[in-house]
Amino acid sequence: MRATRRLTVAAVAATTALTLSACLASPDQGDDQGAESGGPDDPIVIGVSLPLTGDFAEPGKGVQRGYEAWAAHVNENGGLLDRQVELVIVDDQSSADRVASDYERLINQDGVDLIFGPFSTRLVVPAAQVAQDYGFLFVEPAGAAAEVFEQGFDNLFYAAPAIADDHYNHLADHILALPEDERPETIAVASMDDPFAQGTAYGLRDALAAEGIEVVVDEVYPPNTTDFSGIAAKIADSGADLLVVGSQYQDGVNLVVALQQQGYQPEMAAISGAPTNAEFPAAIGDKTEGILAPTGYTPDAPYPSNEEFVAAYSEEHDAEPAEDEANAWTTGQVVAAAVEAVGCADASPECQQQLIDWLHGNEVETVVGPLSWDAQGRPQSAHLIQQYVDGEITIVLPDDVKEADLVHPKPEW
Amino acid sequence: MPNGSSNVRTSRPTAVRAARTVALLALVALIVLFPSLAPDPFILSVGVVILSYAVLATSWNLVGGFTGYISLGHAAYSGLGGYATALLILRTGMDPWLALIAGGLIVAVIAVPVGIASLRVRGASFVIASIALVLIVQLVFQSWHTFTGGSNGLRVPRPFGTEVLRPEQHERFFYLHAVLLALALLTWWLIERSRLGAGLKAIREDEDKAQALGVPTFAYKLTALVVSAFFTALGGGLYALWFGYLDPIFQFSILIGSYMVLMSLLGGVRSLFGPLLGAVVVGYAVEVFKSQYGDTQLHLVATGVLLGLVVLFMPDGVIPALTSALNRRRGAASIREVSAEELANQREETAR
Amino acid sequence: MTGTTGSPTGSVTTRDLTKSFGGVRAIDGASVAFHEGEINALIGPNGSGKTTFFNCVTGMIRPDSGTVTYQGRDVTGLPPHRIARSGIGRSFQLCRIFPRLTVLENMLVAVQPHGLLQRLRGSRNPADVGRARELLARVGIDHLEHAEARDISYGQQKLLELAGVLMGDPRTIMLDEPAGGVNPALVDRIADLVRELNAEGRTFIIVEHNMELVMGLSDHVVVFDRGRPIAQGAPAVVQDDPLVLEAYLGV
Amino acid sequence: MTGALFAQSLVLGILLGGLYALLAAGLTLYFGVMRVVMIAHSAFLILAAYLAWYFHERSGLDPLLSLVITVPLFFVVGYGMQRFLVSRLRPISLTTMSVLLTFAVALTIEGLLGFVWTGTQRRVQLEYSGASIEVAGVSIAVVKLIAFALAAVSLGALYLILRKTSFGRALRATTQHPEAARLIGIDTDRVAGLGFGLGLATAAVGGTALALDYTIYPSLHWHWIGPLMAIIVVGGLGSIPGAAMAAMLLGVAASLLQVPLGTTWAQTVFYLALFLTLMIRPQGFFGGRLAQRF
Repeated sequence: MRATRRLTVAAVAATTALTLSACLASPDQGDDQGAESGGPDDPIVIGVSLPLTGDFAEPGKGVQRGYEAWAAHVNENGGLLDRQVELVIVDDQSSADRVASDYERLINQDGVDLIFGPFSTRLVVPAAQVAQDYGFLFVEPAGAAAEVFEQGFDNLFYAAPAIADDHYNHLADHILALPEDERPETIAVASMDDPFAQGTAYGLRDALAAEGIEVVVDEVYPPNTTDFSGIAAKIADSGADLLVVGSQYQDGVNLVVALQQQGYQPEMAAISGAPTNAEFPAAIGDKTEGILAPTGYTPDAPYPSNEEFVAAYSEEHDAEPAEDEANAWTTGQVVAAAVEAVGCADASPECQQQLIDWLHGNEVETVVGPLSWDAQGRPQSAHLIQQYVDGEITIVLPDDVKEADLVHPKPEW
Repeated sequence: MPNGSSNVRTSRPTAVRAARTVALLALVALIVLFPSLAPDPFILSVGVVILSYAVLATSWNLVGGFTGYISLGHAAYSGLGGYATALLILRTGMDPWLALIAGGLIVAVIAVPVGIASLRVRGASFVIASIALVLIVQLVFQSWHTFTGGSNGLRVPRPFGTEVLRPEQHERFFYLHAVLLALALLTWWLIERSRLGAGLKAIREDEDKAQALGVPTFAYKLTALVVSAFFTALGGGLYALWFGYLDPIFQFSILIGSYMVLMSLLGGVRSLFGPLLGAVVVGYAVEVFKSQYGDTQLHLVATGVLLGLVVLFMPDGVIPALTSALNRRRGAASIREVSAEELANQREETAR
Repeated sequence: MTGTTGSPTGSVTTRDLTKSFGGVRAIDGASVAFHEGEINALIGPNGSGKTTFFNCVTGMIRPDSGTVTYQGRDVTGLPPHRIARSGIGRSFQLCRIFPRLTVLENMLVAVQPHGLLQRLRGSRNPADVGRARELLARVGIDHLEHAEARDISYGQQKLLELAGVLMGDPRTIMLDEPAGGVNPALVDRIADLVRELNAEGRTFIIVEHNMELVMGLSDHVVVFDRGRPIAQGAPAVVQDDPLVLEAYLGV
Repeated sequence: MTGALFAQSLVLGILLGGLYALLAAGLTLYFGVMRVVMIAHSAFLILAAYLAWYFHERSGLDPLLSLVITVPLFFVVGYGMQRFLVSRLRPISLTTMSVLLTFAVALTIEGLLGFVWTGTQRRVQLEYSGASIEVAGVSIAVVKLIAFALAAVSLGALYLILRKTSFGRALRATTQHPEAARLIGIDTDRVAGLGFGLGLATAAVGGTALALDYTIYPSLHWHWIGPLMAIIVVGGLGSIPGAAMAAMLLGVAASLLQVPLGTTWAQTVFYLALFLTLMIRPQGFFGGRLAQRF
């Protein structure tokens, strides 16, 4: 008898829950803004899932600021196709399961007209899969690792100058062009176990190793590592001339502090990720002098739309935009360019396919310069190389846009 | 002293049996009809996720519910199941469905040494080992790039061709998960009725006593763990085929393991349908919570508080708590929680 | 009913059995022989190591040294279920039953035959259930079959534990304080049951504090003090042993 | 591996081992007095680190001074947690249910930390963060030295409390044989509560030490609980000297193995040691007999 009652309770509860889940189907926003009803007065709804909590929350929020600034800017300037844009941003909790479910929901239930990509390579692939299955254009601000472009997605575009492996191209060229006696002979590499961080660091490592420079330390650490003293000890012990670090943010700070604790002084330090963050100098106690970093963006870049962006962003946030914000803005620009060119912005496969096709064949002016893509969505430009010179992060490479000369060897930290 | 005779039950009348059959049929009908009732593919995908939770929780309960050994690291088995399936398909070109089953078997074999290490001693070591297992496989799968794809993740090829559109995929996987759930439930039911099951339940109640009665406790616990790992791995593998992407940090997460525990405990570890109910409740709550308090960490707080409350006040689960409430209302003898003090008092009374 | 010599096959026999806990010797080189086919009693003051001795014999605790033999077979250090399967059933000091299983389910736990297929068979097959009901009827709690064990009274739980032990059909039954905490009427009933079962050929080894019961029931008494036997023999003989008096009265 | 690198790694291992030892001692205390596996231990550790960081942010004073607040606070919280939460669990399933309960507490703490201070990684920035002293070619970071000293002093104090005070004797008696302890008149419930408080106080000290040299974020506790669990099993559940020795041993082993194997693989040494211990000697390598039954 008890078993029966349990079963009954289970059945009743299951029914209730399923009925309730049907209620999930009619959320406040979305049911009257479906793609079908996309009349000329309705806003263009753009769905985004971002890691606002969890491990990727920090950069995720940067991307959010960028998207929101872009949307506000577009709306102030007459909107897109004379329609206002409206962002629906949901939190994926830095989880792959959630990010896929989020786009599923944005597309099917919230009836968004367009989608923008999430942050982090690790979340881009599952999200891109959903987008592709529903035929959506997928422009993303953060999936830079080479692997992202090897998955056969034809709807994917990376809204930044270059994929991770190419970030250091200018620096590699510069080092290889140095006179024999100034050229570093040994490299120590340490990278977070993350496709993006590894992509940047290994791009430089491989380029130099191919020319006979010896890799003496090659360390990988898990994303949540907090104790860097062991890695630092190894690097310090090797006494490598060139330090190459692939970091996200905090791990880069920690590694630099640990290296300082060990008294290691490289001739050249190239650190991707951390140094371009505005809080970096404060975090390592101003021992930044001479640190090199690739960046896809600088507020000082001379591109026409960039001034607009910096002005709009600074006005709202009292700070200059960083790379995450810029990439988000770029994503907006890229999609907007396609929408304006094709003249449609709705969820129909025809419209989305037109947008995709247009981007495959055209170049877009953005805050990071003109962008174009190959068939897999790889952008075809290169990153700038910055260096801390007199306490300011300054473009030093390539020569045609540099603001100062590259300082070599690096002053002690 | 409770009056034992009020608890006497006569054999089940046919009316009760009929009611039971009807309830079961209703449940089956509900699951069969759900895809056509779901208003859009998103709801259907939520349905797949909830059924996947149900499979995992029911599988977890094969060891947790029978033996009372709580594993917080069952995500290790589901994750390994996912990876085993994916790697077999990618590296050997095996048929996806064959790979799924082979993956389950491989994980079952892996569970043997884990069980040998952690089941010889009582509770605490098992829990610790279960947490350690999930942490170590996460490290290994993250680091072993050449084999597992490491932090780049692993795309799992689709078992159905590209002509099967995404909503159609959701529907097929919904039914596949339902079949797997039915198999897991059937296994639970069969074990429950067997001598093995009698021995396992005895282990949960009092392991020393069970052993003194001749129950080979270690072998039984190991059997339960291996069967549980097998079904958990199938659940993980099937989910991987549907989801299409594996990443060590998401697959081998303690949080997933703790959801399995929470769902089972909430629904009731000693009942067949408890974990299923728990999965529905938790799965639904997760969605609602996310839409209400999306961008805060409050979902962790909610999970934590809920788990704490269940452990403190309803360690037998919601179904047993509700049934006993029903029983009380109907005037039948209550199912009491006997605390140590009560038992002692009761004994003193008896002694007098 | 003789004093010092055990029957040749011997029931449970220990030689130099020793077990210490963190320096304290709970059992100290105990050599004891219990008599096959008789009701043996194991008595001694609190803390004299009786329960530890029980646990060592039944495999719950592994002895540090010494041997336990049962019917001539060395069973030292075997896991408890193997010892149970070799024919020794036991009860526990504070009465241990499976609280959230029904009375009938409690009984069926003890049916654990060899072979995987046997174990996968339904536990509620008519033969097992029939035997369980028979035994429940014998101890007098068959009317409680469907009650959860935690809902029946302590005395009924004691009877259930005994019936559960019998379900395994052991040749030798070790009872740890069968009369502890139960009312006098029930003590008599348990004593009668023990006598009947003994008459059917089962050997008993009983730890008990109720001297009246011990002296009235047992054929052979072993007295423990500080982890070793200090006297063995017929109840009447043991009763007058000066060592025993000293141990109990502390004179 | 060069000699200098070996020496450097050895020193780093010992410094880390000291912190592990202190934290493992806390875990051992809970297990000893209550047979409770306290999953939330490392969550409290991170909470203490956050409090130290917040204290430093707001007051500008040295984070070490936050100990004056956190240690008594954690002691009281630990006592309360035992008396009002853990003691409510049914004795029969105490060990497993306590795992779930403390797991729930850990999740709650993690969620609240994220809610209050967001997921942003935090780091205390001190004048002496990058400073180090050099002894025989080995550079030792000042902050690590302070953390180690803090751990060593606390462990020493713990040892004295357990060995020299009547409370310590009561606690050891409760650990070894609760029933016997009750019989000789020890209020084991109170002792268990105080034991819990003491255990949580080690988390307060550890957390402050942690804040000196590490970046902290809410989910960091998962990073600590695994190695700590391994340590207490290898050391033998319930044995403080065992836990301390295992902590030192595994800390040094992980540090040395990092040189040839890299960070990730070196981390697995904890779990391999755990599984080996359970296979070969489930009662632990340095432990008492508590482990046999649990």
